Amino acid sequence: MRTWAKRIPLALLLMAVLAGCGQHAVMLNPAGPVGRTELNLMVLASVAMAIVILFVLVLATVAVVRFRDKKGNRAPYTPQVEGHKVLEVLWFIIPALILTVIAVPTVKDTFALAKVPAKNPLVVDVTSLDWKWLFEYPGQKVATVNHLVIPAGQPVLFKITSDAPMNTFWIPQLGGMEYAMPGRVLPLWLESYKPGVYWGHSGQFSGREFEKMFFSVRAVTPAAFSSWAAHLRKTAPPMTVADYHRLLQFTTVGHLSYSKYPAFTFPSVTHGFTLKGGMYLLMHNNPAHD
Amino acid sequence: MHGGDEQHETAMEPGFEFIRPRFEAPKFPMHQVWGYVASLVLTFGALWMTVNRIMNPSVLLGVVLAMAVAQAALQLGVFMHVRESRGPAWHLVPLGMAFAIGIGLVGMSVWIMMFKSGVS
Amino acid sequence: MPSFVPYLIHTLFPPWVRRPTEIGAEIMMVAGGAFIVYWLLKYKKLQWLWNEWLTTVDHKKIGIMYLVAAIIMLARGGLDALMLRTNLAMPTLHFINASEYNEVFTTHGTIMVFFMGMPLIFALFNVVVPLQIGSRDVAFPRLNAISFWLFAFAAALFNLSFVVGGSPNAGWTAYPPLTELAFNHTVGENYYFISLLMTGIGTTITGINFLVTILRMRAPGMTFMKMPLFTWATLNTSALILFAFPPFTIALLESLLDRVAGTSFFTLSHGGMPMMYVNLFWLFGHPEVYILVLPAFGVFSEVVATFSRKKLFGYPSMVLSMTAIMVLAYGTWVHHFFTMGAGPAVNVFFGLSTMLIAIPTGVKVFNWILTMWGGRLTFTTPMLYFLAMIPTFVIGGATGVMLGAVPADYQFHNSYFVIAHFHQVLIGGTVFGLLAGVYYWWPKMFGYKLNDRQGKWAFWLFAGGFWPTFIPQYWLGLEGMTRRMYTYPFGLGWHTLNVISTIGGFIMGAGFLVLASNVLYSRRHQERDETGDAWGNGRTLEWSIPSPAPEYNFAVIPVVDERDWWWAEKERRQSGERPALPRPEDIRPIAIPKNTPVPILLGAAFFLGAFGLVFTWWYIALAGLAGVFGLLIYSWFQYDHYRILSAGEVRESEELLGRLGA
Amino acid sequence: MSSHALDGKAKASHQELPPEFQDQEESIKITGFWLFIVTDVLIFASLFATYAVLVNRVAAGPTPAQVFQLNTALIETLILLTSSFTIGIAIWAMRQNRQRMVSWWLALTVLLGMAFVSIELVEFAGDVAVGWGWHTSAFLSSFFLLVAAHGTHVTMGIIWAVALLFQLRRRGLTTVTRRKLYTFSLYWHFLDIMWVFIFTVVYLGGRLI
Repeated sequence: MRTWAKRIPLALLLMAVLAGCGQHAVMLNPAGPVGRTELNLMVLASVAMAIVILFVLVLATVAVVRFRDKKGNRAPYTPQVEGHKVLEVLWFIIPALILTVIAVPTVKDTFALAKVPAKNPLVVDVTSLDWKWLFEYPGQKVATVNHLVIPAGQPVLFKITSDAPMNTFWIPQLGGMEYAMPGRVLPLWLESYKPGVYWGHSGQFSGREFEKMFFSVRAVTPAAFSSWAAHLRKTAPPMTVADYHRLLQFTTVGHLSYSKYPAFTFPSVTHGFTLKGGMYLLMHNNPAHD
Repeated sequence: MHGGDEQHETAMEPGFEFIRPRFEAPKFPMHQVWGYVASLVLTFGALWMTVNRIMNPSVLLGVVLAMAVAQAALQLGVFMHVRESRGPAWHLVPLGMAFAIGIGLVGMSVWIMMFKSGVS
Repeated sequence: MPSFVPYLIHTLFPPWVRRPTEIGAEIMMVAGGAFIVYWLLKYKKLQWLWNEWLTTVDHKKIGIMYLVAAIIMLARGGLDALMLRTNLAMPTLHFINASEYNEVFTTHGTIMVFFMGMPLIFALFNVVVPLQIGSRDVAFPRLNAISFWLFAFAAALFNLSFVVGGSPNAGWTAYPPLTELAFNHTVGENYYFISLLMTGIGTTITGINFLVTILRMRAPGMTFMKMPLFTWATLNTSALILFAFPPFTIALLESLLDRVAGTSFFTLSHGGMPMMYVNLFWLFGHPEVYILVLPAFGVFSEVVATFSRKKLFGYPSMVLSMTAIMVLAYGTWVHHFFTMGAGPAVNVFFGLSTMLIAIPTGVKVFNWILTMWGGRLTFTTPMLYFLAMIPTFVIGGATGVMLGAVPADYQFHNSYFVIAHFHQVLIGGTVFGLLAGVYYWWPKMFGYKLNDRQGKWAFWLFAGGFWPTFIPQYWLGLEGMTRRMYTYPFGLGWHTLNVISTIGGFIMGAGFLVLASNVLYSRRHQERDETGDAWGNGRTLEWSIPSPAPEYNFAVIPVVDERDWWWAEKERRQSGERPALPRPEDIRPIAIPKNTPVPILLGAAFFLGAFGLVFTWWYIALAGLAGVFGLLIYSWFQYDHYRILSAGEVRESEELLGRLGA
Repeated sequence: MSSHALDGKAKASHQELPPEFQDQEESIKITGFWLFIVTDVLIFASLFATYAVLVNRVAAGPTPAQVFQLNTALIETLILLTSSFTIGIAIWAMRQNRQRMVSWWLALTVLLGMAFVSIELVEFAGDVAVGWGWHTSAFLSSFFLLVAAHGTHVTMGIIWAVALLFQLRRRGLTTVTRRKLYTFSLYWHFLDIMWVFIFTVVYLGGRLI
């Protein structure tokens, strides 16, 4: 499966490029392993589905052409035919087989993508606000708004929450999205193969200026990343509580950078409701919620 | 009926014997008395087990829930004349589905939302 | 001027609704209302309107009222769609601004699902089902009227939001906490929750009504496996309504309480959990998709058999697959929020159940095609809609399977790929199906066919505009365009496809105009159908009675002994095996439900209370509630709901219709 | 009769059915009422789901153990169980055509229902008085909505039963009043079932989690 599954996206890509919009079809040009896995599954599913569609359309066309109510139509007319046992059972079995072809890799990939393939991935705490993205780097102690810098060639774990209505955190060229929800911290890992520049956006409508939820993503070499963080720590201003409250307001802003940030701005417990009474701790320290 | 002509009833269809109607009209409401006593026993039993915590709480929760289901079945069967109908007791089918979907709804909702971080 | 007047004006018409579009709409509404009142008074139609329509409990008339409402709402929702498409035609084109855009896409979705799709299926249920099962009316005729008026007043309330107080603007899914007071302080979301609660009550009652009708009121001899497939579709749809609307009601109620009563189910603060809303919403929302599409499946099954002049292929497997869809529909809702972190186990479970549902759907498509096989096809307008459905619905369904592949859905979620998918299913499946049904049963409702030539024009425009509108949107999804953006920047390469999509949208709009003009034209110029079997090839019971059906439907209720009873009966009558017409002595007195003003008054009282609740004017809300209770108790003490048509009257009427044997 | 072709046995047995089932139309209304109960089952299921998901989200408010008093809940349960029994007897009396007996047992049911609602209101008032209203936390919101939804149903039932008492006085045991009594009894037993689940999940469950 591996080898041919790799060739089909290439063929598709070629078609897309020929069509003239290939460079924009970000989903078909994944720049990281997550997006690649997802694309492979998409291609597999579309090929399987294309077979079904083609079969149905050919069958329907033949039926329509052959059995028109026209004078002199010699095709058989059998008004009393009620069905065909074997065919009817086949209708159930064949789609089930085709779906199995999609289902097996779906299960495998779903479980595979749920694990970060690294012991200590770089962690970025993502908070969606009205209408801006706040990125905090707990390891580097720096924070940015609306622009994200990540090291290329290694998995990055995003921990995503929201201090405003829901959004989804999405960098289409690196891989799929995950919701940013208040009161919950959801994980998502992505990786960029090589240094590069991408864009991200939100997929969940969040109010008037939702369209401004674009953010830029820059993947750089790990060395460049370290020096970027170090540079930020030296030159950028620190984020104060007042700064955070300004970010909470219903505004849009450009790119911002901070050399540190108050710890309470991201919830400390990363999982929610469990049966055993593991209660979710509210963001008690957060004045916005009192 | 109101003078119309449609006092008809579709016949029992094959495959639907399980919803054949049944009526009972005893001279003394013995059913009801026993049902009442049984529901009291179930209620106090569940209460006693909970107050004394006779076993592991999460198992016990399952046990008292099962007792509640038993009591619901008791009420349905004894008090609610659940098998009574003119013609096949059609309502049994959606009623059964409703309890199944209802339990699924509660259970699945808890299952869907009890997650911890999906990434280790 | 009393001091409360400026306050009232400011509350009802706050600054954010004082926009040219809305002021224009207000003027048009006032002018339109004045014209209708003038027309009614001039031609002394008020009495007629009240007696014949507003107080009726006749299922056929209620069906027609649903149809009229649905077509008006289709125009409104379609206009919304064109406004959205215009705004997206070019990057940074500010035809309407962000706030207006948000209101328009919200009302577009809500109206199309709840105030266009639902009434259109109820129109067909009402008109067709009692006739198909050989019944005099639905099980609860007065409740049926109550359902209609709850829907009608809810639709009025929802549309009122556009001119009074501001429309909802959080999408038709209305995810909290965006709908919470802290983030959405206009009354728009109140309108959304309250009008949907109202119409939801009506819908639930309709579901109960048709379920009981089909379970208990079939003609003698009509066993389950002899029921027409549209009736089967109605049975399954009603069951879906029965189980799907309660969670929705609770989701709406809890959201509403968060806004008006200070609870915190889904709020940002106090431990509220927005995801629970999403969960409850899609518990309803996914079955809702099947609620909309199953009736269309039923229509297609009738249409394809009629116009192929052949028995439906694989009736038992059609029934089985439809029932399977009904049951499976409850097990797939999480695929609407795979990306909410429920974990791989949950996602895999719901991903597989989603794929599973494609199997019975595929079975239906194959059976339809094989119904044509060995038939003699005539390409009437309903048949054309059926044929157009095959490619659209199959591609839409196939992309649905792709969305069920969990990791792929992480990319597709909320992108234009999803938009294209569900429009392809909902237009290519539901709307095509319901339009086919409207054309197909139009002679049964009104006694004449819609003009076929104009019908075909409308079809080619509508179905032809459909492809350029939605196929580019798949590619837009692959290019990363997400839904509900009021505009988009240059440089992402999205503009070419958006232009194509917009042009397609306008072609579809033109198709709707032809359809509307066809309705007006046919009323005048189409010839009456005297046979009752307008298409000549009718197979089921409804074609055995005159068009439009008399108020008692069947002079004599037939004993059904065949699946396609009327088809078989026609042959038997031709061969002389059966008498062609009922004998006078077979006709017995018939009980007809009386007209009643209670349903419309109940709807009005609900409307009053709901309006008070929208603005949290508790006294008005309580007044409405008191009205509702008063009417319920009043009607509960009423006993005499039926009038008797004597056998003589029925005979006379049948004689007039030329339907009485010697 | 258009039904001569049908199952003769089923036909004959209609004569032996209780009056509310002998009448085709009234029996259809009973089927309809069962389906209403089906929707109500799912209404309560949704409320239970909300409660189960939100029970631990107490924010700065009280925990379940702090709020619930098992004694009150037990008394409420006993009252409701007894009323379920009394309405059962009323239906039995109805089948025996004993109208006065029906009225008395129905009246007793109403009184028990009123006692239940009063106790519940006192309980609610006590919670609100100490500041535990439904705006305090998601947990309390879901608790109050679930229990109040049941209480509202009981209140509706009381109004319904009182109206039924009037109709019984005026019209006696007719096919229609029998059907109304029968559907009322279904409603009332159903409320009892829902309360059993509330007692188990909320009150007993509150001791266990």
